[in-house]
Amino acid sequence: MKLGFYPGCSLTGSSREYNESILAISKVAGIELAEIPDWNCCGATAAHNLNHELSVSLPARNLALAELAEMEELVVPCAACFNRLVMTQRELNENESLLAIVSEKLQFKLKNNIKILNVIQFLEKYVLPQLDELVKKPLNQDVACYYGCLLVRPQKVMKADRFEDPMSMDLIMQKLGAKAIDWPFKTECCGAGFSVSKTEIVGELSGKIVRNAVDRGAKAIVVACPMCHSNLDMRRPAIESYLKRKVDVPVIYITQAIALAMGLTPKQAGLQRHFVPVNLSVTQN
Amino acid sequence: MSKIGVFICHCGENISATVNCGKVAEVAGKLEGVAYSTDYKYMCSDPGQTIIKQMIKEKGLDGVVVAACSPRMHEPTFRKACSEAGLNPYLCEMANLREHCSWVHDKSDATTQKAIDIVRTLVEKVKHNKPLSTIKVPVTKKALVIGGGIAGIQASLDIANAGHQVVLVEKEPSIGGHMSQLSETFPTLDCSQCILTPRMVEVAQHPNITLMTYAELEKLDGFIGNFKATIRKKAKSIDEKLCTGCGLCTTKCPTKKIPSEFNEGLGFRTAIYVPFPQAVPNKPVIDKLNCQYYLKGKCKVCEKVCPTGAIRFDQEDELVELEVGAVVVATGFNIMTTSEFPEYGYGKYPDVITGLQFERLASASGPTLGEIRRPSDGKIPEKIVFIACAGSRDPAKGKPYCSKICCMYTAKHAMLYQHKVHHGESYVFYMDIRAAGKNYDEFTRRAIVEDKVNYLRGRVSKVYEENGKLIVKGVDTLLNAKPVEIEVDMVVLASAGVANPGSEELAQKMHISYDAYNFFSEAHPKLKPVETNTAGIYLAGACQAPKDIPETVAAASGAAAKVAILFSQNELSREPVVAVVNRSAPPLYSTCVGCFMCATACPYSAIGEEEIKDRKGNVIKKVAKVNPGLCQGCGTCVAFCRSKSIDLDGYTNEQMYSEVMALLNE
Amino acid sequence: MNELIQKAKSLLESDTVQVVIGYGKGSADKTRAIFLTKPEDCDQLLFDSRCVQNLAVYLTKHEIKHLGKPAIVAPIPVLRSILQLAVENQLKESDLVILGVSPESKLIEFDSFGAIELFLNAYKIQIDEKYKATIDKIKAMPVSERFAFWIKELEPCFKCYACRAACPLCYCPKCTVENNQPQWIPAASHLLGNLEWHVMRAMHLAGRCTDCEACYNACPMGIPIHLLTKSMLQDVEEHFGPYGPSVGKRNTLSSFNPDDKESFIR
Amino acid sequence: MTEFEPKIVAFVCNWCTYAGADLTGTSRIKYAQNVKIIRFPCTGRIDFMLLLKAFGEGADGIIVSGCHPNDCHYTSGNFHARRRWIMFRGLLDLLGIDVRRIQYSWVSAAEGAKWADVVNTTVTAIRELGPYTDYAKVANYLEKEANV
Repeated sequence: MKLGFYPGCSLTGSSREYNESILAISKVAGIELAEIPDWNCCGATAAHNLNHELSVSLPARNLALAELAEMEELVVPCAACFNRLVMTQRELNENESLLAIVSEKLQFKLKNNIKILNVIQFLEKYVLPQLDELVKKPLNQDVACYYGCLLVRPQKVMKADRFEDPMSMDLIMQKLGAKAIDWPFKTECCGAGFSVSKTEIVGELSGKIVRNAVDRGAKAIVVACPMCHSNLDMRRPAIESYLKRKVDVPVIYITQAIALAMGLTPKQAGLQRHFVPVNLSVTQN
Repeated sequence: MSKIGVFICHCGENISATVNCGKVAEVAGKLEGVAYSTDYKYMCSDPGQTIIKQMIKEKGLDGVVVAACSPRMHEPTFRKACSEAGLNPYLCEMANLREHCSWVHDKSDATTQKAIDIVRTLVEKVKHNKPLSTIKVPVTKKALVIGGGIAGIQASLDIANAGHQVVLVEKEPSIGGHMSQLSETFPTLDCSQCILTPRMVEVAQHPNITLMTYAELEKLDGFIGNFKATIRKKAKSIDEKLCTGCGLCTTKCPTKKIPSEFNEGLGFRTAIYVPFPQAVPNKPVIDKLNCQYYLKGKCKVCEKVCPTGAIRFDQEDELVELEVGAVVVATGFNIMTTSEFPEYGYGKYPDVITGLQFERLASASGPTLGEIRRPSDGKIPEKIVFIACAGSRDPAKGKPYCSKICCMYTAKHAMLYQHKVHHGESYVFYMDIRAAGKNYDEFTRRAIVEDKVNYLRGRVSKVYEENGKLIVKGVDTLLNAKPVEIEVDMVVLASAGVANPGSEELAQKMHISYDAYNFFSEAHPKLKPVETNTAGIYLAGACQAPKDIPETVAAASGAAAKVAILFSQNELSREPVVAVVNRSAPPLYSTCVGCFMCATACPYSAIGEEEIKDRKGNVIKKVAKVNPGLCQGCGTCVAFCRSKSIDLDGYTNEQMYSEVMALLNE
Repeated sequence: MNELIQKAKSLLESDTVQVVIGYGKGSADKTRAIFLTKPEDCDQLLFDSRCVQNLAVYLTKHEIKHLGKPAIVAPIPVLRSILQLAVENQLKESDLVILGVSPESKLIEFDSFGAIELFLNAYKIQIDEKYKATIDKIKAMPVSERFAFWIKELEPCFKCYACRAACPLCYCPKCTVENNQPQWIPAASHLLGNLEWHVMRAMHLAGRCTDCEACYNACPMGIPIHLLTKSMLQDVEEHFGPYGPSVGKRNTLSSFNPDDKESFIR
Repeated sequence: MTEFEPKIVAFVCNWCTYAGADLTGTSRIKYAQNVKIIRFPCTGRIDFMLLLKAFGEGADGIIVSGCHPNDCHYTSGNFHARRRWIMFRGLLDLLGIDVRRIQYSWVSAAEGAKWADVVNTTVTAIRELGPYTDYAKVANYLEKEANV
């Protein structure tokens, strides 16, 4: 089985461990991910705030390249990339004139029917069915699954189940032997792009998330978005200064959790790349 | 050879100004089969009608064409005139010379020619008219009312007081419905039970009302005036004649921890139970799903303690067939149990409750005897949040419609809370305050101004528990729009009003239509608000859409009035414009081949099967049969019939065919 | 083939059925419908590519019904017709025994109409490309020319009604053409009457026709009347979705969808 | 030579279009005289054969009109009619019977002006198409034979 794969910039930079862990678990599960050749920016943030046409054209080029490579399904782990690609696909399907403009730019007539999967959908479809066999070291810990915004909104497009209280990651974590705690901050805002411009806002927003997770007994926060990860992990000093206390709960990608449960080494899962150390005895015993 | 009379009306100058009426009459007089033709200034006037009547008698006319205004205007007038002169009224047709000719064309020969063409067409039609007699349908003067809430109670009492028999069917063990659960009612804050229970007792004692509780409609056949209803009386496991309602059994029943439906799960009941103290009838039923005897085969405590020996464990459901002339549907509504809103925590946190549960807390007969105490630990909540539109006006997750009653009851709840917990603080999150109604806006203003309820215009995004408190995260969108977080002890959701479960099934049983939300549809949103599309079936109350009590009662009385109007006649007269399946000589008996395409096309399910049998009773063939009581005369079946076996009286194939032929052949 | 003959024999021997409707040898190189009432005659049964007549037509014929309960040799077109007859309340499962014949000439038995439908799912009605091309060609003609084309095609019709007699779905005991109050269609054969007859026939088959071509095969003048029904099948598919007889599905024309789309109503 | 005056038959339902045409009258809106109305209870009652017969008897054009979707007095007669028209129109078109000569419309009881407009535009359109000689030739076949 061969699936298209679009890493995006984060997975080659600040969240390399996300990339590494996806590739690692895919290998164990016997799934081949084929990277889109010559992929480019997904159009997130800068483009879609400044130039609408550009913000559609950039992801459209990626979709076109995937079509050229005859990919039917495309895995997009970064939640922001996923959001851009899905929104673009929908918009081009609804807006013929925009499709014409973009096709003209790309010199390519998009069929625009690739099925785009975020990491949860990918896991549910391809990994979950074999998970019972692949779990070697169950995670016997309480974890808080944090979904953030991009995977569930806008609801009309993402069609997430229970978008105020999603459960898909919780169910996967339970399969891994962990206990997914019931907590109210699953989809609260982490502060997102304020990470750069107004770090203290991220400190407050992400701080409330981390505090609630810790207070409810979570020993790790599980995420599926590079942005969420960097805010909860890299911005820990800002969080601690807002909370006025030290918090050492680690933040891990769901793919890293799966890697550990599959018995891969912390290094294979890329755990050493985090700012908040991931204490193995905490995530696994 | 026909003897048709043609009567051309000038309508003052309305027709004669552009049409040469004399010429039309002259030409019409020469048409084949026309025995008499004339024109007159006002055909509809008394002298005009007299001419028609005289000529029918004098010339022995066997058909009449009145060329005047639209038949939609005066067809009944002229048909009546013909009838008075002894001619079957359905042998009279009108040619529309005014609306369709003289008023829409200028004076010219062509206009006169068109008038002639119209008259000729109708003359040809009349040649093929058959005498028809109005269809008389007997009326069974007994009404079935389904649902014993305030709507059903009001409708039953009104019909019964008009002197007609009523059977009131209620699926629960007692009548009373949601209104019996309410504490006080807006905008007067009078006690719901106090105004309702006298009505409930009146129902029980009314000589014209037969009450069937713990019963449901199983089947409904027939048509207006002549319905046949089958009612399933669920086994109560007691002999109602022997039971005195002493209540000993309910105090001794060992199964005591069943959540009480009447108290919305905030209190408990026993397995043999009366839903609430004021129940009508005040006799218990055994809830078979929870009774130890039915579950495990042992117990029978109630049987042992019953002083009259009224317990009947072997009782079975009973099917009762009723003949009724009209049906009032008053099955009410329900509230959305907000599993679609996990963010509000209903079902997860015991202190997040619905408005209906709050009613029970506030009710003097409720589980807390009217004290506002939170379900988790019985503490009096110091701070409370009311969330309006919990599911209403929310196309994304809930219902797009406004549930109409929530603004008012939320104001009432907040007010009751403030009256009962003087030092308490209450907040209402709302989108808009919709308080249109007599004394309604004044009421909500009173909550805000006098009772100091804090109204926050904005939505709540999340309710969660922290350190034993409920944290309500929301937004205040007014002026200094900002996110708000309130730590409270209890949250009350004004959950959307929704159709009762099973209403779709019920609608299908009765062949009435329902909307996308399973509320029953009225025949016309403005002019026929209590009628359904099926004649003889009426709607009352919240089964149609969420309604408050005054509106429900008004609708119920409206439905009752419709029933009384229907019952004021011994027979119903219907226009004989109905479809008929032909009959022919053996061996065909009918050219109908029984494909029943007509039946699938009929909008009224008026076409059924008929077995044609020989003398020995063997079935020779099955053919379609039109029920003239149900048929409304649209003729859709006629156009479907490949063998032309079904025809529509008044618009028969022969009539329509000859009209086309005549219209085009000058 | 032996299988079929054996089955037919045993059905007659056990008196499960009283007549077997099947194909037998006809004159010259043709096959014809045969009606077997004795087990020993069953050897006459044959089945090959020449057997194109739609035997389902006999199921509703008075004369055949008189013979008793039938078993019928049913290749795919016959199966489709049986299903449509069932939809139209003309057949019950207990009325007949179906000796289905697969395209590989294998005997398949069906115990219910539902089973036929399931089987036919693999054999959806498909209009041959050559017919589609012909229809498209006709549709491309200017309207006058198209009319002239059809009038010329229909001119030889002498109203023998073989098309009607061969069609399993023309089972009305009294057809509209036999109706004289009013006389919808002139009895004599002439241009107008021919045209009206064929319009009516096609309309009466709209949404019902199962594309067996029996009408065309029966026409002694070779008038391409099957093009009318084929074109209408295309229309049904275009406007109302996939077509095919289905138990429990209402006929296309006696049902509707409030959202039916058209572009010609003002 | 006088201008060609087309003969047009209108098949309308009683509850919407007939009433709408009544309103045209009460509003005194003028329209062409060429159209004559035949009243049916419902569009569902209109047999396609009657349309054919109208052409056979020399109609140059036909109007078929009833209640708007969802407004049928009988709830669904017009929905059935619409399906029938979709199929009938397709068949006529294939046969080369000029579908431009049949104008279908929804005219409600409140649309008096629309009725006048439907009539006028249809009359104009048919006038442009000219007499339906193609069909008349076929229809008159009988008479010619009788005359021989």
